[in-house]
Amino acid sequence: MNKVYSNAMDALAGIANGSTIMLGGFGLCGIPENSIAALVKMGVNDLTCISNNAGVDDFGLGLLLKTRQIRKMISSYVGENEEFERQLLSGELEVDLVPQGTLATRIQMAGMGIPAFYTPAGYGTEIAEGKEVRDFNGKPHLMEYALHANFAIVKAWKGDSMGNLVFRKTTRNFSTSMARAGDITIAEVEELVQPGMLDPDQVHVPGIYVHRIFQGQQYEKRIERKTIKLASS
Amino acid sequence: MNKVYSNAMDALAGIANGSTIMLGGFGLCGIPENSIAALVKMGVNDLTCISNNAGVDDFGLGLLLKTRQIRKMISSYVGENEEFERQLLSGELEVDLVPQGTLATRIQMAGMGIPAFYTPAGYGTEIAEGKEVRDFNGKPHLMEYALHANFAIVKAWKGDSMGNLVFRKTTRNFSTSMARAGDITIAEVEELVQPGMLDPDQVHVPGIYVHRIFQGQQYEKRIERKTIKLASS
Amino acid sequence: MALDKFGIARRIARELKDGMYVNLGIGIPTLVANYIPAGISIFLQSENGMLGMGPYPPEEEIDPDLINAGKETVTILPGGAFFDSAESFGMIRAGKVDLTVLGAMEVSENGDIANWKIPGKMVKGMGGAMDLVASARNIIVAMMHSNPKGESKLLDKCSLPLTGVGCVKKVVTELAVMDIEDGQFILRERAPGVTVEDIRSKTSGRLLVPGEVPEIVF
Amino acid sequence: MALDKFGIARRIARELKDGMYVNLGIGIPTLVANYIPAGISIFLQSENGMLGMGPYPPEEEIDPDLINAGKETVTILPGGAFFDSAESFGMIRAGKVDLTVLGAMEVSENGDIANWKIPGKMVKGMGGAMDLVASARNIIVAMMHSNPKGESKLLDKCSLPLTGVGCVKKVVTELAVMDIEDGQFILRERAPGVTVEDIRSKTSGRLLVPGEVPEIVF
Repeated sequence: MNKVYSNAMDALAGIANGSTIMLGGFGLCGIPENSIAALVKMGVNDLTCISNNAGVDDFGLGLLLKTRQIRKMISSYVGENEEFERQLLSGELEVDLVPQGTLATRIQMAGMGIPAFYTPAGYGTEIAEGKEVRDFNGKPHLMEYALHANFAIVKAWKGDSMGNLVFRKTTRNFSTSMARAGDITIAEVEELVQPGMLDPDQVHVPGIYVHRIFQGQQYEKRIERKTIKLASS
Repeated sequence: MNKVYSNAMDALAGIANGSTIMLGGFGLCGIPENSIAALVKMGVNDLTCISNNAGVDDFGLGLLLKTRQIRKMISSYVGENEEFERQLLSGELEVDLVPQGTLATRIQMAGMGIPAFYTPAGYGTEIAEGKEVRDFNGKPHLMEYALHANFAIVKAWKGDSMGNLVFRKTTRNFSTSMARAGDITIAEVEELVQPGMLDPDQVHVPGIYVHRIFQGQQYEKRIERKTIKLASS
Repeated sequence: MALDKFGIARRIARELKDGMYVNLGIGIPTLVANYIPAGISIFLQSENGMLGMGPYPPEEEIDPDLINAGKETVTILPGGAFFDSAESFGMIRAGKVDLTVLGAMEVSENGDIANWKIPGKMVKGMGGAMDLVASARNIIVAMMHSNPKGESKLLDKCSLPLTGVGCVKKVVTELAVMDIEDGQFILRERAPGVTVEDIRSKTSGRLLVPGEVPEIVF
Repeated sequence: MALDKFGIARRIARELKDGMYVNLGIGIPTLVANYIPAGISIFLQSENGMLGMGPYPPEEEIDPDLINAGKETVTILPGGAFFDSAESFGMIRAGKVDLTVLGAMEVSENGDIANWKIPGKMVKGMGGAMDLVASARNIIVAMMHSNPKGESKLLDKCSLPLTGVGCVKKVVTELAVMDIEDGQFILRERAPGVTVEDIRSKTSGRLLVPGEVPEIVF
């Protein structure tokens, strides 16, 4: 049983035109840089991408927008990106906006086998249209469904050859839930280690959820909004 | 703002006759030993205890059964314990048996503000009686409700004065979910440390969920079934 | 004299109490962190997965793996913790966050809020706003009293698509501090030198003025 | 000659494939771990919160913080991971566990299973059994063909309260290996020296015998 792949192209085998793919990251933080580059190289298109954001013009999912490989985005906040806006207005790109907590939880539920649940988010708004409304403890809730994907692609800090993953700081974001929700989950890691080198008490994603893993290269980790404390402040 | 208490009696203040209490642990593994001893000392009764198991005759929740402080148990597996059986048969004790995964998830959902969800566990069994049945992807599911408690009492390995908790090995069990589900959550820890001494990437329960914390004493950590590898095997 | 954005933030900071867990939205709400009263500790929650958010880092400590929900590089304080988005919104939904401060385009007299979409304009999305307003135990809106066209943003009914219904408890603008109770704005405090009439003339929704309304004094 | 409990476990171990994640119930199923075929790796899941469960520890390595779902002291193998019960049943419910082996009091020809309650007797509870049988992708039951009274445990319909419906895919007893398909037991293998007639006479539910039925050879 081998989960280890030598590079992104090999690890992403099977992703095809029309695939639904979850991609971890919040803004540009914790995005699977190597896999996105490989998707561009593979040229697969008509993709449905589930990701909280859509990158910027020349980085992150923006790269796949530029090449028009994405047909539909399922996100909570998009459009830091002119190409995105152009494709949306021209009708080339479809966007399904989901409240961020509902998006995170729908993905989480997919990974725990819960097909549907109730949340108060979005009640009384246009998000509620067509959804079942039900009161619990006197408060109206919407029924929301688990969100699955053919492939989940995440980027972790460290991983071992069993597929166990460890994340660093705010890079966990959607990635840990997505890793559990993919029919096939592909992880790229900054450092691939041997079994036994990760503390079993401190694994963020147990290997059972991860089907393929590879060590990524040359992480740029671009910063979207560099904010610093001035010496005087 | 101070969450740190000097001992179990102080930390458990407010628990009263009739309170509903969640207690972490699986069998005797990871149970809040100091708090259970304090509950015996406090003499509060008519308690509803939510805990996966009910201890053994002279340890764990068995101690509270012996003193007849428990009116109702909500558990998945009980009765390693003669006193328990006697009280159950005599009608002194009420027991609500819940499938273990449903129990864990109902508690988890309480801690994440989801009032109800669907699970396939128990469909077609007597557990399904009176419950809403609904098909998802052609498979029948039961609607289950979040399970809350007035107090959640858990035992962690390490904790800091902000209430952040870290667990060791299989002691996490129900405790991490219960810690999130209590109206008031009380944590006893083997070692209480200063803020900054726990790695923020490796906190199992963030302090926001924990209202009171104290360093426990003299952990016995009794073993329920000691099994060893023989030198020959 | 009307408050500036710093004044609004400073006034809101008075609502903070020792030990509170607080989520601050982008814009004016973020500034609240600069005015935390002396002697109290506040834990800032950032919905991308952090408790105990600290100030911006010095240049040499910038870490691209450590950002806030506004995608800004930040730091974490001792005793903070990282977690994932599902957990983050779990704690929000479960009411563990004591106070949420956020901006708005419109607020109505029954506490409805609109802050994510303007029909006809490019819609970027609601991000975490709908989850926050649906579940936060206490929501304070920080905003200007009027929009750039001079129209009141405190209305009987929101005209823009809603973010949430009946959830806003308090509004602080450059002119006034108002609670929302029983389907009306209740004027609690005036900005220095601003009259009740000024406020009334710029408030479209029902405004209750309960006797004397003190000026905000810093 | 009928198999003993070790033989049943050994036969079931042949169903294991490289890389499988497997949950073994208490009793005979636990013994399966002793017969994992050479050259393949199996990850044992224990529903109290562990992947990569290892063998019992030597006396000096016993750790009360490290037990399995049977409350026995165990070890963890390199590459294993600990997690909480909610996560554990999440992975079970999501079908991430490839194979579940458990004991039963009764199994019916349509795959129903009863293994948690005998009316009139003290009920200890279902533990994780209902969750496991409702969600496991593949369930093998390891049990004796008859109960202590000599009555068949392979029935047209279970008489005891059910644990789950239509979920068992395969049953291995001391006499036979049977698949469950289309509402019947299908005889796949016989224990050494046991005849088809022996098996038929001890099986109450519908039993299909598809031509030649090979003996189990170890």
